[in-house]
Amino acid sequence: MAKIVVDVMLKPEILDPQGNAVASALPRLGFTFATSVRQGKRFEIEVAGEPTPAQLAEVEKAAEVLLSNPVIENYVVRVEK
Amino acid sequence: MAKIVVDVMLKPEILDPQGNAVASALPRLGFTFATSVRQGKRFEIEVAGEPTPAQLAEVEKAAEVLLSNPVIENYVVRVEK
Amino acid sequence: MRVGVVTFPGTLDDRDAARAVRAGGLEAIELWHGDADLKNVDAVILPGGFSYGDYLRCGAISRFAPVMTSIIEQANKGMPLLGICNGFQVLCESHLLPGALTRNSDLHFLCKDQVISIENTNTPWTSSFSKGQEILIPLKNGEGSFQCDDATLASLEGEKRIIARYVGENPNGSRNLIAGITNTRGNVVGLMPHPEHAIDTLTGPSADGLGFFTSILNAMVK
Amino acid sequence: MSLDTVAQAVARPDTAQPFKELGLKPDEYARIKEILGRRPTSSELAMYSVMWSEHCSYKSSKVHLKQFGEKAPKSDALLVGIGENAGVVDVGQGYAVTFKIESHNHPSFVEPYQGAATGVGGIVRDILTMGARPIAVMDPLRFGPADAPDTRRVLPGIIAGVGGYGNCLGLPNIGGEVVFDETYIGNPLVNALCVGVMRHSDIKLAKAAGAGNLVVLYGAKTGGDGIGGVSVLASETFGDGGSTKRPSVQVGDPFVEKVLIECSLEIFAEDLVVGIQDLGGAGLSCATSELASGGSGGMKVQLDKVPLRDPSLSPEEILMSESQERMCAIVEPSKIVRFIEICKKWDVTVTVIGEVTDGKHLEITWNGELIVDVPPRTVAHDGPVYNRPLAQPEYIDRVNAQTISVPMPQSSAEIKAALLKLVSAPNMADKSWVTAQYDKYVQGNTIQAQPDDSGMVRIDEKTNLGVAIATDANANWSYLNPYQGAKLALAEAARNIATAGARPLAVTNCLNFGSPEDPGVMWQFAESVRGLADGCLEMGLPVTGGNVSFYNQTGDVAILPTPVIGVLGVIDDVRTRTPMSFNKAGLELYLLGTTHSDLAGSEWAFLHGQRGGNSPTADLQNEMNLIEVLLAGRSEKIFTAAHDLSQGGLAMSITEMVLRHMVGATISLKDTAIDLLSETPGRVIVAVESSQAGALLDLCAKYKISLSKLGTTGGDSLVINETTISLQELKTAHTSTFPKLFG
Ligand SMILES: Nc1ncnc2c1ncn2[C@@H]1O[C@H](COP(=O)(O)OP(=O)(O)O)[C@@H](O)[C@H]1O
Ligand SMILES: [Mg+2]
Repeated sequence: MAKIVVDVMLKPEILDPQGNAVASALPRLGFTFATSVRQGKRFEIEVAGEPTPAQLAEVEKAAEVLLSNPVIENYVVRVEK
Repeated sequence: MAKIVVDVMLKPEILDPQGNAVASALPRLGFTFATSVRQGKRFEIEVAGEPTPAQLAEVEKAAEVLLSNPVIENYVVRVEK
Repeated sequence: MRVGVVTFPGTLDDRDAARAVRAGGLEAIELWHGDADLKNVDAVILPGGFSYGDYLRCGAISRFAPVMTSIIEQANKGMPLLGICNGFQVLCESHLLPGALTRNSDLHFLCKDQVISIENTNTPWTSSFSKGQEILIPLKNGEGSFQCDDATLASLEGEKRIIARYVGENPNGSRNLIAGITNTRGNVVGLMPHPEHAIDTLTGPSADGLGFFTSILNAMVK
Repeated sequence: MSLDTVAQAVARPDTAQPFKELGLKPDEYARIKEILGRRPTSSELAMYSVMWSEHCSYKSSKVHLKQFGEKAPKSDALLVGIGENAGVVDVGQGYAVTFKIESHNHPSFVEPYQGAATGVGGIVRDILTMGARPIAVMDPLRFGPADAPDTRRVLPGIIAGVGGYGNCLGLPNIGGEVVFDETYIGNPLVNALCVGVMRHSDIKLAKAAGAGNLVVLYGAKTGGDGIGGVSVLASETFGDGGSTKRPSVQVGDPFVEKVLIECSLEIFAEDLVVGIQDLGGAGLSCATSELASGGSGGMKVQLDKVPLRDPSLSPEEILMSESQERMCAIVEPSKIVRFIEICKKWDVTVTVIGEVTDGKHLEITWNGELIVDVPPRTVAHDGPVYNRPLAQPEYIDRVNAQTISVPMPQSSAEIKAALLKLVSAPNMADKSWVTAQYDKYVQGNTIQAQPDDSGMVRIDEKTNLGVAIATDANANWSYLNPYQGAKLALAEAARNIATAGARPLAVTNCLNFGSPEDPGVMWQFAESVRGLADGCLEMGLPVTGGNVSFYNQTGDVAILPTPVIGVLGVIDDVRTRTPMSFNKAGLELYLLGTTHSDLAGSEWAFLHGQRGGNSPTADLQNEMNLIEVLLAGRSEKIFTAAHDLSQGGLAMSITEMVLRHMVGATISLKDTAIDLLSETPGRVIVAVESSQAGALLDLCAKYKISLSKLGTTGGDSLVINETTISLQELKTAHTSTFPKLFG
């Protein structure tokens, strides 16, 4: 059994109200480390056995058509060790 | 400038309606690779310069008190290369 | 008798909660999130809405507002505190109440008239009801599904801290049909549906919600 | 990297400019040069191109829309008419109400959630800009066939977007429409209406008066949203790769808008602004040029002061950015400190970007260099006006000549089957799946919302004064006869207000059509406007504003002409409204109005793939008489319930009535099929106590409205002559369609 992770983030040029809300909440709590915060989604997908290249290609496709909205989001697929 | 990533996922025992919805949508679209799907959040935090251990400790604290809700969620902090 | 109604940025049902407080025969006092002064109120309501846009998690950011520090302090001393909808979420995020409110199981915002049964009439917010009484009030939220671990659920059940349950089909996936709970002391109540929107039949599905506000009046007169 | 300044425009008059790429015609470009006496700078070109676009200048529609002014009926209620952000009407007791519809069709096709969300956001700002507190929204929507794959992509996102934004603002959604038709595939219509209330004395206008007053930008920071076309200019100015990628869609932040509303209302309450304008289409180009034209014309703006979300934006892009949740106010210097204090309280970004001058030009600088120097009226109001060719399309005669042949149910089994088919059809089915995603309770003043004939909100808790609004469009009728279609939609919206007992007062509209470059479409448009203007004149209702959306077509196929008409009415005491249905047995049911064989454009014909014949002819005098009956019936407490007949005819209306409180009815009809399925306008079902039957008779006689007894209420079925259908079966048929399609 393996875990494939798909990270979906808003494209950099797209307004991210959630990330902004976090960015402005942090300093109010005394956390000053962030110069910017973006918030996205993380999908953890479990597959049976070691993921094959064909399977990864399928995941890529699913990430494009279902897990992300290509109009406003980018995605990255990777296998988690 | 460096990027710190905080991944926040629902604890395994907590119901994840979003992940479930994805898991049941996938086969309808012909994707059969997943045995389970969980959906969580990903925060990308930009900090100025290389993150110091002290800074990372601060991020850990922010992840615990703000970015996640320990009642239902777990988090992982890491520096993205 | 003064009941404070808190406004956070993004709070929506504050005017409605104040109206309901007045309908219950009490004085409503506006409290501002950025002001730690509770203006000598005898009880506080955290109303519904989308405080801070409900970004991150509902109630997560509001919990840190200056007014919350004072409210938490007073609540720990026994002041009656009611969180409705977003207010319930704030109470859970503040750890005044256990558990958490998560996305509705069908992932949609849901606005409907909901029957709930009142299970615990020993709180200052529910004393006007009779045990097991079924009332009809609006439910409206996107994240109203009450979740907690099994141990917490067992103690909520065992200590009779579930103050209201949904009747009929589970509208949002809440564990054990939980619509509202209270803390161990019984002064802090969180409720997902909206009694303040059921104070007359002109604007609400019933006047059943009034009971929460007459309860607090009784509690204070005592 | 070179900045195109006015000095450069003078020094290098022959620089080639990409006016075509920006959508300007050669003669339009020539006119700009003539106005300025030189070539425009790239920033000026950006402003003219966007302000002279169809969307902002109404260049194809202006010559027709004039009729709303020319034919305007005398009305004492109109406080602010067409030309401002939204019209304002007097509803009595010192209250003024403002309302308007706008479209966000194309963006909602590209990105359903954000397109619909920002559509709601935009119209709410228009209402706020008038000085009013927004109190409710509505959303007339059109989609492709319910089972089309693209509808499954688009519809859930649009519904979630309308709800997501409106719910977060705390605005109850009190009505709307969901209609499906083939022609809306690829062209879904997202029209959004907002209504707001204020005291007469609080009305605000978009004008920059008083030299020395400050130009203040507040709200969200400016990003590169929605500047598609102008990137041409940016890349010319900066060279390829110089500017980052610009987003193709705007993303809304309802939380920022909610805060902006509360902040603005606090600013208005302290009377801190001279003039105000929201930033919508064409962003700062529109706001600065409109504000300046509203005053004497003089204004200086330092564009480099605009707070940016994306620091790589060029001045041209900043001028055109359609970033959401921004407002521009004109503030006297003595009031700016307090203005900024209130913004700080609400954590709203605020920046003084310029000042009003006693000159005649709008001058914009970038780091001290003059990049725009124009007479603002030429940008905002003197855009091109087209008298586009129009011609009755060939289809009209052809479809009008068709006779409709649809099954006419006779036997009990046929009648039952027909009824179940009708009430479960996507256009007719229960819309709770949609409306349950909208908050209808917030603000605590909602008296009526879906599924009532109109939305109704209380505006004064002490006196119980209220307003009611309905929106309607019957595109099938407009297709057969756009002139009649517009009148009929007006009549229907007015009737929907009156059934509850509110008096119709004013009209707004959103005219959704195909390409104005198609003479047939232009004819449909012209006929619709003529019909609406004539109808409003006859009914004595002023048009207070509206919106035109052209180019809703895929290839050569235009959408059905869809003029969405909104009517606002007033009711002196919302407690005495007439409800839409009955919850007790033993009442008598009557039909007001006469039924003819009107199946052309009906839902029954649509369900059988037929769209031919002649639309009904609107009889507005009769409609007005009917309205008087409805108003008197309410005030004289004759009615227990009243419900209007429209799409789906009597079959649909009686079904909606019996399902509302699950109290059945027994009715007898003579010409059963026609009586059930015909969609003759001007009809209403009323329920009365038997003791009131005489009064009803007298009332109808007085206003010459024909009346026929349908039957009585009670039981747990709907009985039509010999046909009995249990309410449970009817309900299941009516309510399961949407969950099945989209659940
Ligand atoms: N179909 C119409 N009927 C009447 N008035 C219209 C119509 N379309 C636009 N208008 C009016 O023209 C003016 C400009 O419209 P619009 O550009 O939509 O306003 P805004 O700049 O506030 O978005 C407004 O006063 C609007 O009410
Ligand atoms: Mg406007």
